Amino acid sequence: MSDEPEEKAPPPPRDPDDDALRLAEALIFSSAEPVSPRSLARVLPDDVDADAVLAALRLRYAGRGVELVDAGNGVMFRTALDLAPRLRRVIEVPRRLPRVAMETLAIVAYHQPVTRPEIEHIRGTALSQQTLDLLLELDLIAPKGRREGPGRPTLWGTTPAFLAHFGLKDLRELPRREDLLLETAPPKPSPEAIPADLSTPDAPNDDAG
Amino acid sequence: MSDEPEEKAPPPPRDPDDDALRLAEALIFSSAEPVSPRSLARVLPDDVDADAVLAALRLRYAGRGVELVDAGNGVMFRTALDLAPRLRRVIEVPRRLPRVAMETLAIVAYHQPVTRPEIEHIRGTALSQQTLDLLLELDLIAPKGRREGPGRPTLWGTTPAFLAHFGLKDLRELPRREDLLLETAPPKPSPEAIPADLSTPDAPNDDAG
Amino acid sequence: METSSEAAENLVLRLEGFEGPMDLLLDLARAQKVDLAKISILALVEQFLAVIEGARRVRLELAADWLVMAAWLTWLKSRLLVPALADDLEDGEMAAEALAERLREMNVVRTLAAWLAARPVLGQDVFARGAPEDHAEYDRSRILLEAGPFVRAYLMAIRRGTRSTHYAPRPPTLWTVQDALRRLGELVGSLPDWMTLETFLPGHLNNPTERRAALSSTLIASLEMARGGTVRLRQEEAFGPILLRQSGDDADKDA
Repeated sequence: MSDEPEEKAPPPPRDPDDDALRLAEALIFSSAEPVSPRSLARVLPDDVDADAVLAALRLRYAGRGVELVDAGNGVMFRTALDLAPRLRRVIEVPRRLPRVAMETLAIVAYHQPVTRPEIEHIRGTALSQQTLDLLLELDLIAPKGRREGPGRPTLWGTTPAFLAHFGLKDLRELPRREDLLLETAPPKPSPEAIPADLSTPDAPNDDAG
Repeated sequence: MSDEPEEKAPPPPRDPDDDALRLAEALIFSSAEPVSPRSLARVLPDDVDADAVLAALRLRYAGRGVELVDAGNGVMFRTALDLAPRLRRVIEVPRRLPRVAMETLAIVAYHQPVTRPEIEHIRGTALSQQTLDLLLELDLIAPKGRREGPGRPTLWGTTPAFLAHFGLKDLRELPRREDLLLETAPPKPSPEAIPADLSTPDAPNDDAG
Repeated sequence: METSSEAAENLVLRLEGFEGPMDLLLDLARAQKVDLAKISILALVEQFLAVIEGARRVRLELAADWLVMAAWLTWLKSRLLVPALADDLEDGEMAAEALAERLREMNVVRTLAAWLAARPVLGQDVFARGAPEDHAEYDRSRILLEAGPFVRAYLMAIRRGTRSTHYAPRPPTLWTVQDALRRLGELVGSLPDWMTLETFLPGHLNNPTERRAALSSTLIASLEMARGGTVRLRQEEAFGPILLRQSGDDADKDA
């Protein structure tokens, strides 16, 4: 294995050599967060194609204890899924997100940008401070400006960390709402979509405020 | 790959197989602390020797972008030494001078050579050694001999580095005092006489650190 | 349905894994397996209340939510079962439909939540680098010097300097009685004859105000000394010059 990059003339994109692989490996391995193609390209020699390097690296790590996966707008190394039960024996694992938090997250994911009253309306119950704190602390949701209108409520959306957390490349990888609606076998002819405002003015449970 | 340790009779230590290597790789990768052979042994099947696994893993990563190195009484992954400089990204975060230092520097620039008591007199307050040290350390001011007289106080002046900061060739390129202090006559500066952009004597010191 | 005994720690009621009014309602509505608009709201409410009664350990805010839901259901029931007016019936149907929609939406949300939870979750099922290395090097050595702040700083320093002298207590330029007493004491012995008060004023007074103040101080001082017998005073006529001399042996007393 040569440590030195070839310092010659050739300008056509090279096949990733070992040096490029080592560099990419080192950069991605040393980061706990996804590494964007841009950061990768910055450390690679100009004539090396970052995608080719990633493909080669992915192959090299396939089936290993640590694998290269897509996450958000980049790639990261993660331990292989099948090792989880044994790793959990020694790695301290935080508790899974409570159901309330998961549901809130799901609502934000589908309806973003969304206000707190809207979240509460959909779940039919108040959003607890605890849940909000938890999601914020884990950097799964973040404020995304304010809605123009009375009170200018804060809008919430998911973060890049949300994608990495669930191993998603993109929000479009989420199942389509329409498919889920069909799946749940509506009790009545299904409306096109749930209106944003299901106002039932007299309903005493309009506790969204 | 079997998740369960073999619960049979034959206890002679096996050679580390790929499963053990994967597990060790994943554990060391995901651990925040160096992993000792003992803690590795806790997740390995009983008949697998942790030291042998580590030796095999070290070999597997030799010459790669990431290497297994000793740390404390365990091992950890670390970027290969030859790659670290190439991954290094220097991020410049220039500091602003604290307000006091800026004022002192300005006085030295306009009144040099000047003694410390004179600076204090002009600023109307005492000058801390800390401020003087900071300017000296940054090579913005330097001693320029001593004034002949009682106590022979040190005279201070600006340095070439000071000029370089402002991209000046010469002290004469500094804005003229007369252009700053339009009413050079005695005290009572009338704010109207100062160009709008300079006349904020009481404004919050936005140039402070 | 059962309440989990381990719920004590976080006071979450677990009904076969469900929590909260919408979940519960969803579950109940499902159990009915019919269109919500057509199901017996009464039966739904009764099941609902039974669940609440059965739940010994309900988090307070959860119970409050449920109460609200129960109230709504009761209202729904009343509208559907006792339609006094056609409008009311319509209201009731609309409310039932709105409820059905919310339940559907909730079901979507729960399905997505389950879908997310089933994915390999970072930090739970798969793990990232535990000891990341930071290759960034922060260079804070450089100093940001800008002409604007530099010039502003100078002006500010100069202003503050002049302002502080402006506010400094002024040196007392007024000739005090103490001063006059001292001066008279020094001079009186050396003067042989009557002298006007003005003679005893200090020489450096050029401002009329200061001069008048010094004169009155000297007058007071001279009166004080006359009372003590050190000097004698004399004035020939009203508003005339006041004369002063050391008290001597000759006893012309016409002060």
